[in-house]
Amino acid sequence: MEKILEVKDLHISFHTFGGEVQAIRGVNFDLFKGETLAIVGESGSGKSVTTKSIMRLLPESNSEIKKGEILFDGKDLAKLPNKAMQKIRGKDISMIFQDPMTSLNPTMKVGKQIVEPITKHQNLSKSAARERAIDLLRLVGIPQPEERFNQYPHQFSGGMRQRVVIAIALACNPKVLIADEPTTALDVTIQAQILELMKDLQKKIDTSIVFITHDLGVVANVADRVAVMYGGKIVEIGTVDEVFYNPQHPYTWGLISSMPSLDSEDAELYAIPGTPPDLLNPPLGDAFAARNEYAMQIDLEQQPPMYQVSPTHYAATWLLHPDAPKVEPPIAVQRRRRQFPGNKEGK
Amino acid sequence: MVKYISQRVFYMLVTLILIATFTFFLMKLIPGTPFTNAGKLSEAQLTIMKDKYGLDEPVPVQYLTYMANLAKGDLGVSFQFNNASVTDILMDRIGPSALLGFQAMVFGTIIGIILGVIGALRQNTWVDYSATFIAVIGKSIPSFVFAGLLQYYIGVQLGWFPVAFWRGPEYTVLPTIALSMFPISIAARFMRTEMIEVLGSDYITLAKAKGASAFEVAFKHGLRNALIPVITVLGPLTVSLMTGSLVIEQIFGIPGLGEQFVKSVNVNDYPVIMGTTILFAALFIVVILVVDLLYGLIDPRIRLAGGKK
Amino acid sequence: MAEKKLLEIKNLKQYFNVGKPNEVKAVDNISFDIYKGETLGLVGESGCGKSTTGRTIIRLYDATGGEVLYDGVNVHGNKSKEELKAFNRKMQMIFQDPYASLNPRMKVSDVIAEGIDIHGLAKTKKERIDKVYELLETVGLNREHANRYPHEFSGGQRQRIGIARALAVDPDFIIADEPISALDVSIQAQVVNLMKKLQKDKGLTYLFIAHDLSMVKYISDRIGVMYFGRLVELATAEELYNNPIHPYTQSLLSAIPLPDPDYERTRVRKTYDPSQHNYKPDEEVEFREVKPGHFVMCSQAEFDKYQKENGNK
Amino acid sequence: ACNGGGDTTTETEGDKDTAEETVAQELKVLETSEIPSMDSVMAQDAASFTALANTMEGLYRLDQEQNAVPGMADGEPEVSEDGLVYTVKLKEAKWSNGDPVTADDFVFAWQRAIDPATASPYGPYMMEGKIKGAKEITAAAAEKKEYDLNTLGIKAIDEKTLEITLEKPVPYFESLMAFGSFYPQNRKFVEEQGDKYATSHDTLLYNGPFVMTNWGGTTATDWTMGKNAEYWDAETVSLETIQYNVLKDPQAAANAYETGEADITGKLASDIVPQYEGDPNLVKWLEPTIFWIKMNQQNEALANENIRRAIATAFNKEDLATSILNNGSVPANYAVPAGFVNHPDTGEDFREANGDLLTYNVEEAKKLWEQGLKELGTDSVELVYLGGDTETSKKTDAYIKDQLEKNLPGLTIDVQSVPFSVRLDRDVKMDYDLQFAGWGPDYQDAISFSDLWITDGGNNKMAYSNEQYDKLLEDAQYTYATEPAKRFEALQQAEKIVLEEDAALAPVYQRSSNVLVADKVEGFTYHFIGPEYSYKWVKIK
Amino acid sequence: MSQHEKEISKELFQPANIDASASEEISKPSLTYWQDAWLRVRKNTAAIISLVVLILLTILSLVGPFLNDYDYSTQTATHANLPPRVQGLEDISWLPFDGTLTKKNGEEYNAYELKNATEEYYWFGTDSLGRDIFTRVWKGTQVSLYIAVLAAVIDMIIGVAYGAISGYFGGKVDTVMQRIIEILVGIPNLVVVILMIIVLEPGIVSITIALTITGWVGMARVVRGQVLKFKNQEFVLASRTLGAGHSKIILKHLLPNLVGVIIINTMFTIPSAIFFEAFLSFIGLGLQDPLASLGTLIDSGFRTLRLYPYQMLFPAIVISLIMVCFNMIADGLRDALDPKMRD
Ligand SMILES: Nc1ncnc2c1ncn2[C@@H]1O[C@H](COP(=O)(O)OP(=O)(O)OP(=O)(O)O)[C@@H](O)[C@H]1O
Ligand SMILES: Nc1ncnc2c1ncn2[C@@H]1O[C@H](COP(=O)(O)OP(=O)(O)OP(=O)(O)O)[C@@H](O)[C@H]1O
Ligand SMILES: [Mg+2]
Ligand SMILES: [Mg+2]
Repeated sequence: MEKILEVKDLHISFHTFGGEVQAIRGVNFDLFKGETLAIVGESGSGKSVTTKSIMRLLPESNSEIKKGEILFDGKDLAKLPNKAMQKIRGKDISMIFQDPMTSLNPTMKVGKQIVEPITKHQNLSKSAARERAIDLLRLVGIPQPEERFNQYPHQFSGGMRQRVVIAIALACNPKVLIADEPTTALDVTIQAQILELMKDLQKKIDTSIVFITHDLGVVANVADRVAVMYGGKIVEIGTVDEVFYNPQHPYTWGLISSMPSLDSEDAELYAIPGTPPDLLNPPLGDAFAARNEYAMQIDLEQQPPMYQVSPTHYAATWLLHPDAPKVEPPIAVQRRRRQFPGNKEGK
Repeated sequence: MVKYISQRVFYMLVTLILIATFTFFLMKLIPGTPFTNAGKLSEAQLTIMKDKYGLDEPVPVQYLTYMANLAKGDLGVSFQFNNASVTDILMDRIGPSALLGFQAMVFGTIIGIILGVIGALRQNTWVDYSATFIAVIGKSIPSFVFAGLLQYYIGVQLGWFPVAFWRGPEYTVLPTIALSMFPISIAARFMRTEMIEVLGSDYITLAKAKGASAFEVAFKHGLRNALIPVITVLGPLTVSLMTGSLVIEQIFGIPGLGEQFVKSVNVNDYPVIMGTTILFAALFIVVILVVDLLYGLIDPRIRLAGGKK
Repeated sequence: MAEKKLLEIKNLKQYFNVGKPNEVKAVDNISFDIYKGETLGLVGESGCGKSTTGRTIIRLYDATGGEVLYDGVNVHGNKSKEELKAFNRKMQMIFQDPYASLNPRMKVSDVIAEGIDIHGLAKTKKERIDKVYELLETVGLNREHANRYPHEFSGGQRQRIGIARALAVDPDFIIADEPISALDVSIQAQVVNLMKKLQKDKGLTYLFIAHDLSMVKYISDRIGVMYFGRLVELATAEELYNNPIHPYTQSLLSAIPLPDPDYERTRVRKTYDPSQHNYKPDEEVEFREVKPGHFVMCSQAEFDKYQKENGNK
Repeated sequence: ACNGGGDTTTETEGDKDTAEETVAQELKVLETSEIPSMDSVMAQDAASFTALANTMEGLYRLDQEQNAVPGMADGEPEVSEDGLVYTVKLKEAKWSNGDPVTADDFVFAWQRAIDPATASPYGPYMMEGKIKGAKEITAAAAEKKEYDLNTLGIKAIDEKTLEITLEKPVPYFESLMAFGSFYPQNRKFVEEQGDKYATSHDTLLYNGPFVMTNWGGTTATDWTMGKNAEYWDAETVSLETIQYNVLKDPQAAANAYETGEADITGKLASDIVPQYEGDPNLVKWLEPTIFWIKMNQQNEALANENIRRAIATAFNKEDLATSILNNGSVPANYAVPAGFVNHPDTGEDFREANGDLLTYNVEEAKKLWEQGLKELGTDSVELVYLGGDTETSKKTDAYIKDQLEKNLPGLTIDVQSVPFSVRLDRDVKMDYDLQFAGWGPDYQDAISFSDLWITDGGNNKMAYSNEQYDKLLEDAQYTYATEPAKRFEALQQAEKIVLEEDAALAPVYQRSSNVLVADKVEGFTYHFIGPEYSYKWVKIK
Repeated sequence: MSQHEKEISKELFQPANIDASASEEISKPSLTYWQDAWLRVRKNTAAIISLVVLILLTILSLVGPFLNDYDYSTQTATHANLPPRVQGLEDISWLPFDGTLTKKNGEEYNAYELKNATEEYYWFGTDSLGRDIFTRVWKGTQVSLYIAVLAAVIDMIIGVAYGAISGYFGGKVDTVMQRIIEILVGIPNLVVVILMIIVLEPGIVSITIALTITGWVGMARVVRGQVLKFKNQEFVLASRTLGAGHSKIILKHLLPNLVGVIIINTMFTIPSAIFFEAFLSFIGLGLQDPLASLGTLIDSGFRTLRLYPYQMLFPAIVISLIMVCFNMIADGLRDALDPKMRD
C-alpha cells in the first residue's frame, strides 16, 4: 500500500503562562492511500494538535514544532514556508471540524464559502466554480442545491451544515481529509448519515481520511486502522479488529471497558480513575502509569518502547516486555479477545 | 418586521415627548429672559415683549401651547435671530454638521478598523502597541486640540488645506480629521477586541484550512463578524458627531448646529433650544433604530428572525 | 420497583415567543409519571425539547400550560417563598456543560455550599465546611479541592462538583440534563457510576436526559423518546430497546454505532420520515398504552396495528 | 468717480479705460457673529448695527473721526428755542430700487420701532425719555390701554421735511440720530414684503454706501456686500465688494488672516494679541468700554465706605492691564472712559479735568481696611464675587481675588463664574456682593455712563444712592440741557461723588480693541458706539 | 530496541501498587483566582511598566507640588507667561528648557531676562497669571486622578447596577429602564448643568453630582448587554434551582463575570469624565480658581497654544501618559481576568 503521509517523531510544545506544555511528545504514524485511520484518545491527549500541525494551523504565536517530520508528497510540511503551505491547504489536505454550528462563517453565503477554495486552487471561471459548488452540494446530499447556494448558514440545520463543511473539504478532491470529531456535535441519526456519506465519498474520490473521535462506536464503524493516543503519544496502533478485539495497552483496555454495550448487564461500568497527566510536567515514565492498576515499577521510571504485536499492530506498554508478569485484562477485554480471529486460532 | 418597526416608532414618539417635556420645564427654570438686552429695557417694554411671545403665561400653559404647535410641526421662531423660523434654522444648520459628522464617522471608522484589525493580527507586538497608543491618544486629547494643531500646521504652515470656512469638499478635510480622532480610537479599540475573538473562532480556522492567507481571512471573513458589536458603540456616537461639535465648528467657521445650540442656551432662546433638543433626540432614537436594522444587513441571522431577539 | 408516583407531568406545554412570528412549541402537551426511586431516561434529537422539559419541571421556566405534580402538589401553582424554597430543596438539576455550569469566579467550596447557605443548612462555618468536605468525598474528590477554582479541574471532576452542588441540599429528585455528553468516554463512566451509587445510597429519583442511547439504556429503568416537542414512546429500558414500536424510535436505535467492528459492518439503518404515518386531518394522535407500561404516540389505526403485532409476538 | 450702469458692451472697454485701478476693490472681512437682524427696527447688537450702518443711513452718520455728520439730513437742522423741536431737511437721496428717501420713510420706521405690536427689542429703549411720546405709548400698551402711534414725536411736514419733537433736550441729538434704530425704512417696500422683510438680501432695500448682494438670512455665516450705485455719496465709496465670513474662534481668525483668507479680522481675543505685538498691521484703539467691580451695598460690609474704598484701591490695575491682559487695555481709575467725550468749550477730554479718582494704593487700602473692619466690629469678611465665564474674565477674577485676599487680611473672596444670563439674573436680584461687570455706551455722551448710578436706576442694582448725585444728574438732564458746558461739568462732578466720595464702584480697566488689518487696506474705520466698523472710506492699495 | 530491553532489571517489573485516587490531585499550586490573575498580569510587561508609571505619577502628584519653591496659587503678575527653564538643562539648546521664546519674526529672546527674573527657574514655565505650571500640573493631576477614580466609581456603582437590573429582569422593566436612559441622553446636558450652577455651589461636590447624572449611561448599556448574555448560562440557572434570590444571582454570579467588560468600559468613561470636569469648570460649576485640573490646564493652555505652547504641552503629556497607562493596565487586567476558560 502506498504511503501518502508519514509523521515521524513529532514533538510539539506550547509556550504558555504556566510554562512549556509538551502537547505532543513523539508521535509516529503512516497514512496509506484510501484508508481511514481513526485516532482515539482522551480529551487533551493531543489528537487535535497532531492533526492541526499537519495543516500547520497551530497558533503561530505560542506553538512550536520542536522536532520531527511530517512528510507529504516528498515535502516536510513541518518546515514548509507559509506561502507554500497555503497552496497545500484546502487542495491536497483539507479538514472538517467538530462543530458545524461554528465552522461556517455566519455572515457569508454558503455558496461563496464553497466557491472560495475552488477559485483559490483551481483555475476555474466564476460560473464554472459555481457549477462545481452546486455539484458538490448535490454530492453531499443537499436537496435543491441551486437555491441553497444563495442561503446563509443559519438557514441550514446542523446536519446540513456539516454536509456543507464536507463539501468545502472535498472541493478540490484532496488527497488527505482530516476530520476532527466531525460528528460529535450531531445527533445519532444525523451522525449515522454523515458517516455513511463520508464512507461513500471516500470510495468515490479515493482519499485517505484521518478521523478523530472519542466515540468508539464511530471508530468501529468507519476505521480501517485505529491509533490510540494518550498523553501526547500514540500508545497503541493497529487495524480496527486488532485494537477492538485484541487490545494490548491498559489504557485501551480501560477505554473499551468503560463503554456500556447495549446488551451488557447492570454490573458497574469500569471507570479509568484519576485525571490525565499534566503536560506541563509530563511524568518521567509511562504517562498512564498513575492511573494504571497494572503499573509496574518500571512504568514510573522509563517510557515504554513500541512493541510490535503483529505486522500491523504495535503497543507501547511494558506489559509486552518478555519479563513482565502476565496479567488478566478486565472482563470486557477478555470477552472481546475471545471474538478476535487471531486468538481463536491461537497465537 | 413592519409590526416591529411600528412598535419601535411608537416607543420613539413617547420617548421624544418625554424628552421634550422635561427639557421644556428644565429650560424654563434657567433664570433670565430670551431678550439679550433685558437689562436695559423698561418694565413696560419687557411686559410688551413677554406678552408678544406668550412668555407671560404660566409655564404649563406655555408648555401646552408649545406641544400643540409641535404636533402641527411648528417649532416656533427664534428670539436671537429676529423671529426666523426654528425649522429653517435647524434645516440650514444640520446640513454641515451632519455632513461633517458623517465624514468623520466614515473616515474614523475605516482608519479605526484598520488599526484594530492590524492590532489583532499582530497581537502583543510593537505594531499592536503602537495602534493602541494612537487609539488612546485619540481618546485622551480633546478633539479641539487636534483641530487647533491641524489648522496651524497643515493649514497655515503647510497650506495644504484651507484653514477655515465652508465652501467645498476641500474645506471639510481638516475638521473631518480633527473630529474623527474619537471614532478612530473607539473603533480601533473595539475592533481589536472583537477581531481577536473572531479570529479564534472555528470558521476562521476553516477559512485558513481552505488555504487563505492571514490578511485575506481577517478582512474577508473576520471583518463583517467583528463589525456587529462595533456598530453598537459607533451608532450613538454617530449622532453626537453629526449633531455638531461646538469647538470644532467654531475653529473652522462651520455653520453647524453645535455652536448654535450652545449660544441658544446661553441666551435663553427657548424655541431654538427646544427645536434642537427634539432634533437631537429624534436623530438619536432613529440612529438606534437604524443600528438595529443595520445588524440585520450585516448579520443575516438577525435579518430573517425579524429584528432583535 | 416502588410504584409510588413521585412526579406526575400532565399535559405540560412550554411555548416560547408566544404570539410572535417565531413562536416555538418547545414542549407540546406531554404527560408522564416518574416513580420514586427510578431513573427515567429521556432521549431524542437535538432541539426536540428535552432540556426545556427538564427546565420547566424545575420551574426555570413558567409553564405555558399543564401541570407538574410533585408528591401530589402542583409545582407551578402560586407559591409562597417558603414553599418555593422547599421545592428547591427537593428537586435539583445537573447541567450539561461542565464548563458553563460552574461560575468561574467562585471557589469550589462556595459553589458547593451555595445551597447550604441559601437554605441555612449549616449553623456554623465549621459545619458548613465539614459538609463541603463530606460532599467532595461523596463524589470522589479530595478535601484539598475545596479551595480551588473550577478552571483547575478536568471536565469529569467539574461534573462531579456539579453533582455535589446538587446533593448539598439533600434532594429527592434530580434532573440530569445530558450530564455526560460533554465528557470523555472514560470519564463518562465515572459520572454514571457515581450517579448510580448515589441513587442506591440515597434513594434518589432521576430524570436522565441524554442523546447517548447506550448510556441511557445502561442507567435508566424506563425511557421516554421525544420528537419535536412531543413524547412519542415510553417504556422500560429493556422493552424499548428490544421492541421499539414507534418508527422514530426504531430509526433512532438503528443509528447507534456500537464499539464492535463486526456488528458495525452489518448494521442496517432505518430512516424516519414523519409523513410516513399518513395521518388524516381528523385523526386523533395520542399517547396510548400498546402493552402494559409501553406507551406509544399513535392514531387509533396504528394503535390497532401495533397491538396486533405485539399480540402476535 | 464710478458712475456705474452703462451697457454690457461698453463695460469691458470701461474697465480698460480705468486701468489706473489695477487692484480689485475687494475686501475680505471676518465677523465674529452672524447678522441676527437686518431689520433696523429689530436690530439690537453690534453685528446687526455694523451691517446696517454699511448698507443704510440715518439722518446722521458717524465719520472717520467718530463725529456724527449729516447723512440723509441735508445740512444742520433747525432747532427750537427750548431745544425740543428739530426740523430736518432731507437730501435728495434714493433707495437702492430708485425710490426717493422721504420724510415719511422715517416716520414709518420710527413708528414701527415704537409700535408695541412690533415688539422691537431696542427701539423703545433708544427712544424712551428722548423722543416725545415714546414712553407713553409703551406704558399704555403694557397696561393694555389704547395708544396712538401718531403721538410719537415725529412728523413728516412734507416729502423732504421732518419734524422731530423731543421729550427733553438731547445734547447728543446728532450722535443719537446716527444710531441704527433711527434709520428710515421704505414704507411701500416693507409693507409689501410683510413677514418676509429682511429675511434675505433681496427682501431688503438700502440707502447706504453698500447693498447686500448675497445674504441668506439670519443664520448665514457668510455674506457679501456690493457698492450701492444709488447712494448719494457713491463717489466716496471705493470698494466694489466686501466678502464677509463668520469665524468665532479668535485663533482661527488670526490663522485665516495669515493665510490671506481675510484682510480684516474681527476683534482679537486678548490671548491672541501678544502674538502680534509690534506688528504694524495690528490696529489698536481704546474703546469707551469700562470694566468695574460693582459693590452691593446691601451687604453689611460693603455698606461701609472704608471697606469699599479699601477694596477699590487694593489691587494692582497696572499689572493686570500690562502683564495679564497684555492687550493694550489700560487701568481705569474712573467711571467715564477716556477718549470718549470732550468738553464742549475747551475740547479737552472728560478725563483731563477729573483725572484719576480711585488709584491703586496698598498702604492706604490696608489702613482703610483695618479701620473699616474695626467699624464693623469684625476681623474677617467673606464676599461672593460674581464673575463671567469667559477666559479673560476668569483670569481677571482670579487675579483680583488673589490681590484682594493678599492685600486685605481677613478678606475671603468666593469667586463664582457664571454664564452671562445667570449673572444678569443675579444682578437684577442683587444676589451678589461683588460683581465684575462692564459697560459700553449707546450714544456718545457721558450721561450714558453717569445715569447708571441714579438711585434705583435700572442698571444701578447695587443699592447705591446719593441725593447729591441724583441732583447733579437731574441738573444735567433738564436744568443745563441747553448749557452744554455746565452740563458737562455737572457730570464730572457726579463722577467725583460716586468714586472719590463714595467709592461706590471699583473701576478696573478700560478695554482696548485689537484688529489685524492687511497692509493693502486704507481708510479702515472703527466706531465707539452702534456699528463697529465702516467700510465707506476703505480703499485697497 | 532489543538491546535496550536487556538492560532492564527484573525487579522493575514488580507491580507498583498505584493508588489511583492519588492522581486526582492537582499538581499546580493552589492559586486563588486573583493570584492567578496577578501572575498573568505580571507576565504582561506593558501593563507592569504602565502600573509603575502610574504609581510614579500618583506619587508625583502628591509630592510634586513641594519639589520646588513655588506653590500652585501664588501669582506673580510680573512673571506671567515665562517659558520653561531648568537648572542645568538651560544650556542645552535643543531642549525646551532654556527659558527662551521665539518671536513671530523668528527672533529668539530670553524671556527671563526681559522680565527681570533671571533668578527664577520655573521648570514648566508660568501661566498668564505668573503661576508656576510645574506645581499646577501636579495639583491638577491630583484632581484629574480623583475625577478618574470618581468617574470609575460612579460607573461601577450606578452604571453597573442599572445595567444589571435592566438586563436581568428584562421584559417591561428593561423597556422602561431603557427609555429612561434614552430620555436622560436626550435632555441636553448644558441645560441641566446650567440649572445646577444655580442650585449648587461650585466645586468637587457639584462635579460629582453632575457626573452622577449621566456619566454612567454607557456603562449601563454595556453591562445590560452582557447580563442578557450571561443570565441564561448554566451556572446561573443552577443557582436559581438552588433557590438563590435575584440580588444574590446578580451580585455573586453575574457581576464577577463582567469584570473584564467593566474595566474596559471604565477606560472609556475616564477621559470623557476628565474633560467633562474641564467643561464644568469652564462654565463655572467645577473647580474654582486657583485650583486646576489637567483638563482645565489644557483648556486654558490651548488658548495660547501658538504663543506659549508649553502651557498646554505639559498637562497634555501627563494626561496622555495617564490614559495610556490606564489602558495598558486595563488591557492586561482584562486578559488576565478572562482566561479562555477552556485552556
Ligand atoms: N493553543 C494552545 N495553547 C496551549 N496549549 C494548548 C493549545 N492547544 C492545545 N494545547 C494543549 O495541548 C494538549 C493537547 O490538546 P488537543 O487539543 O490536541 O487535545 P485533543 O486530544 O484534541 O482533545 P479533545 O478531545 O478535547 O479535542 C492539551 O493539553 C492542550 O491543553
Ligand atoms: N429561551 C428560549 N427561547 C426561545 N426558544 C427556545 C428557548 N429555549 C429553547 N428554545 C427552543 O426550544 C426548542 C427545544 O429546545 P431544547 O433546548 O429543549 O432542546 P433539547 O432537546 O434539549 O436539545 P439539545 O439536545 O440540543 O440540548 C428548540 O427549538 C429551541 O430552539
Ligand atoms: Mg480536539
Ligand atoms: Mg438540551
